[in-house]
Amino acid sequence: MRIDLITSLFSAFSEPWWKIFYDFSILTRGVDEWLRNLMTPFWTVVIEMVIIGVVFLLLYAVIGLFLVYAERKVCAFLQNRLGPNRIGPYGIFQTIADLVKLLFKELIAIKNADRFLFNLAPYIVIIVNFMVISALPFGKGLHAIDFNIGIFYILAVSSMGIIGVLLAGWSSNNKYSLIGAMRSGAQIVSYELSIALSLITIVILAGTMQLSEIIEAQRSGWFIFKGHFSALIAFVIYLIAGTAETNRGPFDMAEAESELTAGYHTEYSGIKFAFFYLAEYINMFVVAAIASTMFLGGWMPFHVAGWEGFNNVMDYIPPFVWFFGKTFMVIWIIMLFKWTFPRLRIDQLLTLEWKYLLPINLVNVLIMAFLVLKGWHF
Amino acid sequence: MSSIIQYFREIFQGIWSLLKGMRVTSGYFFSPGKIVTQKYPNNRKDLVMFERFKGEVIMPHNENNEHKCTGCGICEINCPNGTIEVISKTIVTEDGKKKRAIDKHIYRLGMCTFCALCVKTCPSNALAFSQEFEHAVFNRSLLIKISNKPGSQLMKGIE
Amino acid sequence: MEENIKEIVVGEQEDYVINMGPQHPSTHGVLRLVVTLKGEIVKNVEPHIGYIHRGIEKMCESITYPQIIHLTDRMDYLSASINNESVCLAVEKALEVDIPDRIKVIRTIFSELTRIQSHQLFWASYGMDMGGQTCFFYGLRDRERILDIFEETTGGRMLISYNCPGGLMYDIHPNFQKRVKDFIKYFRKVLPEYDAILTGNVIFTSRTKGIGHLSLEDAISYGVTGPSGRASGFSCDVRKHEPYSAYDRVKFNEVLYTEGDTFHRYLARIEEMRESMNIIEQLIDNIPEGPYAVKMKPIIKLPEGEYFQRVETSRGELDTFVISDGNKNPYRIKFRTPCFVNLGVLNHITRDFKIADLIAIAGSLDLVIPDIDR
Amino acid sequence: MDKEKLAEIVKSLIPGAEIKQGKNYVEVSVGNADLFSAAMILRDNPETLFDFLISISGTDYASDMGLVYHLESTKFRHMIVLKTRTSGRDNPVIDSVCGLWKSAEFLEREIYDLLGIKFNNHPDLRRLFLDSSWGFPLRKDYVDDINIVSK
Repeated sequence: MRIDLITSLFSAFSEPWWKIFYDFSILTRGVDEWLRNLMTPFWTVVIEMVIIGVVFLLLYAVIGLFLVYAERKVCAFLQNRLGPNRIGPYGIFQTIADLVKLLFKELIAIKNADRFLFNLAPYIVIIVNFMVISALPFGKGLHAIDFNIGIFYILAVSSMGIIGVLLAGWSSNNKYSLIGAMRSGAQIVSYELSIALSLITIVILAGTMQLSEIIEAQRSGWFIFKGHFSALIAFVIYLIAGTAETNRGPFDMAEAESELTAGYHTEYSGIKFAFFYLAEYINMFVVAAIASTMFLGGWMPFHVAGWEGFNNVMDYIPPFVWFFGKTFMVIWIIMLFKWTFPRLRIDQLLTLEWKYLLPINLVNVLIMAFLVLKGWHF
Repeated sequence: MSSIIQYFREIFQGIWSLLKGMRVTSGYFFSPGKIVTQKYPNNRKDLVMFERFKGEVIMPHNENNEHKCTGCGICEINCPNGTIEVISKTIVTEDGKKKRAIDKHIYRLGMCTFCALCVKTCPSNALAFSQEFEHAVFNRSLLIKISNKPGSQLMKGIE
Repeated sequence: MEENIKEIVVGEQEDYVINMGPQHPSTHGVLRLVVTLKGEIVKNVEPHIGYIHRGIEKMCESITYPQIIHLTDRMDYLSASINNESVCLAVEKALEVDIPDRIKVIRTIFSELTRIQSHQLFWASYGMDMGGQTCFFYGLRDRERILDIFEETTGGRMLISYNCPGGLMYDIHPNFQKRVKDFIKYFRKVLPEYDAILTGNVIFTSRTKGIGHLSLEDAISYGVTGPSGRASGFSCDVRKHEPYSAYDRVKFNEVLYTEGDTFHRYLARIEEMRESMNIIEQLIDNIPEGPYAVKMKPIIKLPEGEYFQRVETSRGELDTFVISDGNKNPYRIKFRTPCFVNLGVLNHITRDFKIADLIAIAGSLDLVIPDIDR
Repeated sequence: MDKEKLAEIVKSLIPGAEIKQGKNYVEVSVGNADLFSAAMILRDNPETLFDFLISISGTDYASDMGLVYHLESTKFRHMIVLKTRTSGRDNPVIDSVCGLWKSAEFLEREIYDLLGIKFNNHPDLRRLFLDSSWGFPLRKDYVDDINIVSK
């Protein structure tokens, strides 16, 4: 009976196993068919959801831990240091050790804090994070949900994370936290505009909001090349606004270590602090992932029109490698921002948004619309 | 019009200045040879301190377990913090004379500020600085050290 | 502490009072600033100090002059060598000892090296205050080279206690000149990087230019000396006006600006590093031969009277005022420390700026807390 | 300006003062009642113009308290030492010079804290380093069995 099950699973695949690296939908479709043959559609859906949930939990933890490690190593190399080097070869288990430490730490109950909101805040941040990464296309067919309004959904959901930050700042009953949370609120409200507008520039070019179709539209060339300087400007603005959106330096107003000690998460300890910490890094990953999806072709290999041999070679690299490669490229740039620049002041932050980014962005959207109307893009 | 030019010039100058900073930091990122960190406890074996390094005050002894301290107490007087305490005793030399010698030369490392006045003012150069710098101990009483080794004697020819 | 606490509670109901410090990342030590805010606007800053008051002046009254030296190290630990020199000069002035040129030149070189490493640390920590954390590591990386030079000659890294009444504790190490020259060659190459990362950075300039303005009149009236005062155009460099040691034989410019804002206080320090390197370059190749210390009596007793010695530390003017009654220890010794006086101006120049500017302004005054508390 | 000339000018400006040529600087001693007026004259007179108060040092002499003001003129670059003595040491009071030099605010607070000299017209005379449970440590008769250990 059991052997039958496994052979039936394998027989569900119509193509060689290594093909799944290039098109993941072969695997998902196969598993889906296999499950549907075994049980009712309801249970199929339940089991598939559980599998996806577990996979995302794992992915979340792995990406978070890896990014923390990467950030430490990157900043260490920028600063002529070695970075973590004690636990495991090249210190690769350092973040795991830190996680264990944070798990064992005491969760300090703040005396005059609003207990319910105080405990709720980290979960809101984490849940919002999960909702966002579920919509990301990691590779061809490696996609949990492919909304037809994918970008719209991501924008809408990702800005909900600020509720967690505001709650954390408010409920901690700490003056530094409150200032940090208020700053963060002002920051996200204004930078959400820039992110949306710079992505709309690309949506105009792609003609769709569905992430898979946006990537498919970049088969003949990435949007950053196809959309002339207009796409380039949108990319730069997106990078700036995205860095601001994730509360990372030079826009880490909400934390502002040298001013507000730790800002909104001053009073958090142990695993609750780790949630905020992880969420910050996943946010960075999300921002970078969207940047690579919208501007750099997502999982689409680097193609040059007319160079058939070159394009074929590029096709041999699996799509998820392309996706993660591009994403970590963007993450590296964001890290470089953080470790090079001094922090802005809160009013300069808003000036930068309302006086520079927003007007340029609006004009840019018009230019892009004009380019698309005239058909001048590649 | 000029204000518009000014607006764009500001933007480009700003971006240029940011790129200059990023060039420096990314330059260091791609040159791993410039890393200055020392892996401290791992490089203990080949870690050489400078010869004048002020680790702690010691009393050098020669191979016959002899030191140069006459017990005059000048180091004790010169120490600003009361780090050094000289306890002397009277001994009878071979030719029957009574003579002062140290019983204990107590050095309280926890109080020492490494001003080097004791080493500098010692008339018989009995004290010196060692290169030892790993002073951390679990018990404060371990920081009270006795500089002269047990059974040691005054070196011949030093009064 | 009772009365202090009462003071804080008093105030308007809608005032938002926060305590910055004693443990705060950017007060650089145990300085507590009671900041009254309106939104993010600073309405009043009241420094509360004394957390590490050690009573150095009281301690000095019971110890001899050579022993005082190592206590002065611990006032402004970043200009330890210059603090030492101040007491030594006061004692030598009182005893009317002639100091050979060799000692003077070496003292000057050490003072200037101390000044450079102090400004390097300023640059490092100021970058960190502004949020650019990489500055901290670059600054400390370069400072380490000077500390190595110190360590080779004196055996100490930060609190070197190198001067003593009548000269120096030891002669310079044979490698000293070569190492100093190597360092200057290296540092001239690295200093433009400092400018690329911080000085020219558009975020940094927009955060510091026009912030915390201190006018010339206020600078003089508040007695703000050192680079902070010179940024306002207050010509207060003791090295120029009352040269001590070998400063009368070297050519250097007093770094003066007229703007008096945070950016120029920062810039004055960067420029002073260049001037210090010029001074060292003039002296390092012609250190005269001679003894490294004058023979002094074993017990130094100052004749009865009052002695006043001004020196320029890396933060401003340090004055040692000794009242002697003819004994081996001073009857009263008073250190006019630069940071203590500079702190007095903080409330004046931070008012009506934002809380982030408070960090920028307080950082630009380059306060060292042990120097305030003594 | 050399020291003799400065001494003459000061002599003519403050007739009641006792003027002495110190080793490096001119030393002017005034009575404690005249201190503020003497300081104001020294600061405002166009020939002296001592606009920079370098430091104020207080000393406990066994019978009374001494205060020494070191002044410099940023225009002429000459220095002067202004001295005064309080009457008695039980409750010494002296006029504050905060109105003339703003740096005096902190310097006088320090002296009040460590020596117990009170300053009239000081805007904010509170203890600076220590809290009210302490005595005045820089006085010679200060006893502290816990923190001061003598051999």
